[in-house]
Amino acid sequence: MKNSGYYSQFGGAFIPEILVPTFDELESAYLAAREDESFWREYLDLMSTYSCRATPITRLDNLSSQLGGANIFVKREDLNHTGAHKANNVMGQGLLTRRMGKKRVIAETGAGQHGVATATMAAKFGFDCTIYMGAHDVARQRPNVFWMEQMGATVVAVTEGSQTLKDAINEAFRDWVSNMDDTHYVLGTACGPHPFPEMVSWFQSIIGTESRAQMLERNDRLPARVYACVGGGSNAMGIFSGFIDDNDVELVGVEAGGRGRGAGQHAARLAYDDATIGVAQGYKTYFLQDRDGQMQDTHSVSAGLDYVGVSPILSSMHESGRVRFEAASDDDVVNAMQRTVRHEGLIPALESSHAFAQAYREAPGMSAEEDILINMSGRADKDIFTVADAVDDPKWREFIIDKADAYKQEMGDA
Amino acid sequence: MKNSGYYSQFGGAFIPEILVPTFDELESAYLAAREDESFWREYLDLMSTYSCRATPITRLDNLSSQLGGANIFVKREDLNHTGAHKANNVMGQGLLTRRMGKKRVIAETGAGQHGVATATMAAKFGFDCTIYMGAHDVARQRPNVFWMEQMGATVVAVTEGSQTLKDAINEAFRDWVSNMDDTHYVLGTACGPHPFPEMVSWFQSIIGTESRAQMLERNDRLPARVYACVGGGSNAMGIFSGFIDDNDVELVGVEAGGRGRGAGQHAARLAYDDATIGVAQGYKTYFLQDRDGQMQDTHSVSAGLDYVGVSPILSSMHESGRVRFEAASDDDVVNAMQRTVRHEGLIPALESSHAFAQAYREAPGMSAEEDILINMSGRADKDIFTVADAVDDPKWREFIIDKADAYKQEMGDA
Amino acid sequence: MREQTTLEQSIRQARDKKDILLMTHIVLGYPSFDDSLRMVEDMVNAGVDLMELQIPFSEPMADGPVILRANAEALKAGATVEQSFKMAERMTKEFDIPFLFMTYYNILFCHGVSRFVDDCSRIGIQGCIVPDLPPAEGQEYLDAMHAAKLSPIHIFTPNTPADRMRHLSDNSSGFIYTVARKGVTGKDTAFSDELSDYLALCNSNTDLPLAVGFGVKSREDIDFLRGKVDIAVVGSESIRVMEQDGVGAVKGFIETLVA
Amino acid sequence: MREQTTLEQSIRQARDKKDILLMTHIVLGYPSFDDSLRMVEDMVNAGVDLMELQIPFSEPMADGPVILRANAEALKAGATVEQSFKMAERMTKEFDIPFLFMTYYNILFCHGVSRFVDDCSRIGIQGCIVPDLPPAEGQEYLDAMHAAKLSPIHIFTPNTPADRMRHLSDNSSGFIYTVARKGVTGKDTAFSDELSDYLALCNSNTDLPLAVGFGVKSREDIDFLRGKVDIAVVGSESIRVMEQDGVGAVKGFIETLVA
Ligand SMILES: Cc1ncc(COP(=O)(O)O)c(C=O)c1O
Ligand SMILES: Cc1ncc(COP(=O)(O)O)c(C=O)c1O
Repeated sequence: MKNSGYYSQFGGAFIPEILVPTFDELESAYLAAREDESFWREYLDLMSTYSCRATPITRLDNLSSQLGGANIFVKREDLNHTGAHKANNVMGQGLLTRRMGKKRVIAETGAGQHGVATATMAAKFGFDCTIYMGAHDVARQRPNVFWMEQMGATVVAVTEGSQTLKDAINEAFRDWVSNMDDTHYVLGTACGPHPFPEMVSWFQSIIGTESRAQMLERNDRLPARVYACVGGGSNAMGIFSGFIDDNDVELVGVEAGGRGRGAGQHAARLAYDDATIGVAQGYKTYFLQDRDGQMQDTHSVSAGLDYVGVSPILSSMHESGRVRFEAASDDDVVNAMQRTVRHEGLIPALESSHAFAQAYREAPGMSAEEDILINMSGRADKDIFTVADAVDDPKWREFIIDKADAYKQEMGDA
Repeated sequence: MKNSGYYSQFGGAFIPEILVPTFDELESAYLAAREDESFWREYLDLMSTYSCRATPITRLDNLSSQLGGANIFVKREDLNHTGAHKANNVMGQGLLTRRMGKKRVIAETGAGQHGVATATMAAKFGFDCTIYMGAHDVARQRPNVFWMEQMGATVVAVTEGSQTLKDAINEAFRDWVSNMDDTHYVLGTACGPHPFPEMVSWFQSIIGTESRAQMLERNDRLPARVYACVGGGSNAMGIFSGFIDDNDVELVGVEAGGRGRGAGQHAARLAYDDATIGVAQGYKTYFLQDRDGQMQDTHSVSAGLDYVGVSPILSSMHESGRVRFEAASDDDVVNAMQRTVRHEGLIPALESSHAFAQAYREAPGMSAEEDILINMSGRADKDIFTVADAVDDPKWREFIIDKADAYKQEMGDA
Repeated sequence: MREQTTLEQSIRQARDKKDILLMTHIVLGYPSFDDSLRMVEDMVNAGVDLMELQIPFSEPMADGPVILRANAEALKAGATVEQSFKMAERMTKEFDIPFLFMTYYNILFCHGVSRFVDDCSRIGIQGCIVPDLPPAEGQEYLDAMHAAKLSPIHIFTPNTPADRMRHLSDNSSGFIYTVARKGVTGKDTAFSDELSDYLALCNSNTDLPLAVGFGVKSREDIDFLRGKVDIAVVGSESIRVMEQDGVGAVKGFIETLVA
Repeated sequence: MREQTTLEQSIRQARDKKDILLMTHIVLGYPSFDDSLRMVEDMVNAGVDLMELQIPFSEPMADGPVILRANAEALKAGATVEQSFKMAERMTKEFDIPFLFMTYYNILFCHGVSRFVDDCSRIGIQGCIVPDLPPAEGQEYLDAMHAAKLSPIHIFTPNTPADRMRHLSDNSSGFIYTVARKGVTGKDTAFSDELSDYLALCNSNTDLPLAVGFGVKSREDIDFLRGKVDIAVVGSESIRVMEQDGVGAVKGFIETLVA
């Protein structure tokens, strides 16, 4: 256990003693994989045959002209197998798990997206799989649970704490401290103890590498700004990493503004100043916590951004000013989603719609000679329950009520 | 109006007089587009930037070794934008609609997949859009209806006839005979009056062209057999077209065997001998009809294959023996789907799962030196209501009942 | 010059006595075959000049909601092609006006096209309207109809160019059926100057008598058409009257048209 | 040689009189601060030798379900760090055994590490267990603890290699806490030969007294440990007894252990 994995003052590995050798092993395996060129080649091959990398870049023709200003381009991570950028990370960690000779994976999941991705990877690699998910989220995201179970994963509903993402992470660690010998914990975002933030960012860097080349090829210039939503920070780290050395490219991270400023109303750790530096879930970063250091409730229309912490690498980029952080409110996000669906036929996940909302706000003030790039981290069609509620569709309610009546009748008849 | 569009004795254009000029116009536009190389270039460009073509080919590592015999490969049409091969057809017809200067599109839909694809295309191209859908299907496929409406499409529930796909087609024609001047009817499969079977097959041929090149590059040989499910026949025509001149490649079309032989139990027009030649919905082919020529009810676990007719081009290939037709039963199909999910992490649509079921039946009898290719025409994650019912998941029912109770309570409180 | 069929001759003779003829339409077997018979009897007694008998089909693509539902209900009640022929045979025997079949091509195709035409001939049906069978697809049918001296009737529409009108006319006998507007059966039509121009165009492109249908439903509509066409066709409207006020009401409705 | 802290001295003195010491654990503020006080009083009266006071934290990653829930309930009831300090101060004043704090690093970090250590010192806390703070991350904490002559206590686990045991021992004072198995607090441990071997290994890699925890819950467990370690730690089990039979039952439970 080395004192490594710091990004200015953020990061580290604040882990129970029993996991120290496991983290040492993971870090070695990760570093060895980075050294070994064949590993990345195998990763690229997997991603281009099992998922559809390189994912394309789509120009928003209608909205670019409706909004005026910058030309809007979208990196289509929604087209990945399982519908989000999460696939990039889990497939990479799957290869690493096999390299370490482990036979079982565990993961936390909030929205369910990372759980589905991990269960998919486990089915593909033949690993046993247990997914921890807050009981609240299990109730909200049954479709994802259904698919995880179909994939053969065991989904454990976590009834502790706020019954959401952070509690699922705690539970996953509790499993790991008992089963580290045969089990790898597939953390879903660029958070947690070292080497997770760096490793997850590495796997997600495939987004940025592709994007930079694609934008150059298409427009003969780099985008003026790149937008990504920020939950834990993995899709943002992924796309930003392609442009980090291009100082003219402004990087914009968009957090969950929820219902606005104030404790419990949002999940904006860096854009607002409700968060303070702390240490939890194994790493040091900005957390939404009270003065004692107890984590606070957060709120967002999108489960995937509804998290108390944020990637330590992004905290350091916030500090250095390399990345600008903004927050988009629930209402703006639902509007941006509907607008994108209506005028471009794309269905961005509510998470991704945060990036769209901010881009739509800024594009009109920019010049037609400038391009902007939005990372569409995922698609929303699987989150129909959430989206239908967010747009408050009465026909959907009716459908569910009728469906329930039909089930009750069948069960009565049986 | 020329007497064209026949494939041996099948095909033709049996259309109301009022549509004759419209079909003449469509045929000319289609033929001109085929002549014009820039059209196909534009099409390829659209499909590679708006969807993720070329879609990859995935090897089923686990099932190939579990089953023994042939190496199983899958063409991943599920990774298309909107989740199925339907995108290929609608985007092509979208370009054609723009070329003809029309401003409105209409379409029929059964499962909802083609409706979502068309609504998406309309949003992207800025067309008005009306989707006809049997009232039964509207009730069963609310998620798809929800997305069509979000895209700005008007969804009309057709309450005539059996309230399913064929009735939606009739209704779409009824709309068209009133609004042909500004409206294009985006037919969803390789059926209907000439030039639809040929035109839809042309757009779908992108699947076969890619597949042949990909299989050769990957394995240095062609697959021994190619499997596709057959509803109207568009995904089958798409993939088969790449191998039609390769006489050593056996082409296998898999129809909906439903609950087995006998009227009303299935939708197998060519694999069983319950169908006879007839003329309906504007074209001549095998139909599941009674002796008078009245169309019969059909049944399939998958709405997208639940159709009385079949592509006239496939009927002629059935006659010539170029394509072998088989039927897979509902039970086999659900098993094949679950097996694919469980062991490969792929979620084939119930439609596509017909092709998987037949391939799994045949692979063990083949040699390890042979490859087979399955067309995965779409993904099932949007059809969760159907799939959850097909696998009879009690937790899903509970979830729906709880959700309905919550809605009722909210509505009571409001 | 083409040879006049019996149907054309009867129409021309009737026109010598009346300045416009009335053709009505029913769906055989809807709501029952007995009711079909009763309605035809009432219509003939009320002064109808020609009858169009629709053999129900499960996919009536060119029909609007009213006739569509009538087709579906007749089939649901068990109507078969054989019963339709039997009932038509009885009608042609009992009533001394020309009867036509209207149906979709699959009914002919499955019955066997030449057998279908022979059966029409045998039972005294004088012509057929098959809305989904353009001449290009219907050579066998046209040949059989001409051989049997029956009238294959085709349709002119507001979208049909003049040269195609002549082509359709060349392939027709008996009369030409023109639809007064785009769309399906049973919707409203505007009886306007534009319509007059269109009908003049139709007349100038055929030497056959002209019938006009789609949306004719009142005495005023018929008055408008007088002098412009030979036959006014009332289709959906009599079914609508029957559905609303019962089979017995049809007679009265027809009488208001011909009074 | 390292200087002995007060804590180590007290342990060694107590061991002169007893062949195994008993340390128990409570979560401050659970179910209430009054109950915490009552339990400590009963435990001390029943013969407990050391007390581990857990300051509740919202994310107790290394704790199992029982202590996890106790943390959550204490916070829900409004427990703050300030109240925990106040209560601990009262306890150290009233009861003449060594008291330790157990909590997670964020509590120290947000309080300010050196202020936290100063406050411990001021109120008579003799050592701290911070399970998510490995020495590599805790230099500031270690320096402050050593300066204040308080005992930073680290944990040996069945996964810890010998060289790391020595590293942990070098950074600890007071005693070494060894966990008897993998996993979180509150699950069953097998008291076996394997455990004896492991404890011998632990002893050979530190010159500090050894406490063993995770799963100790009966007189037999303690008998097994006698002669192998200096301190037996009863954690979740006393909370479990309290939850099942009430605060008053804890005293009886402890008495069965030390009898
Ligand atoms: C589609 C999508 N986007 C974004 C996120 C947020 O995660 P991250 O910030 O790690 O990209 C999630 C998390 O579930 C997600 O599902
Ligand atoms: C995924 C999928 N596959 C196949 C089909 C069947 O259509 P076709 O035979 O035209 O490919 C459908 C139709 O909805 C579909 O959605």
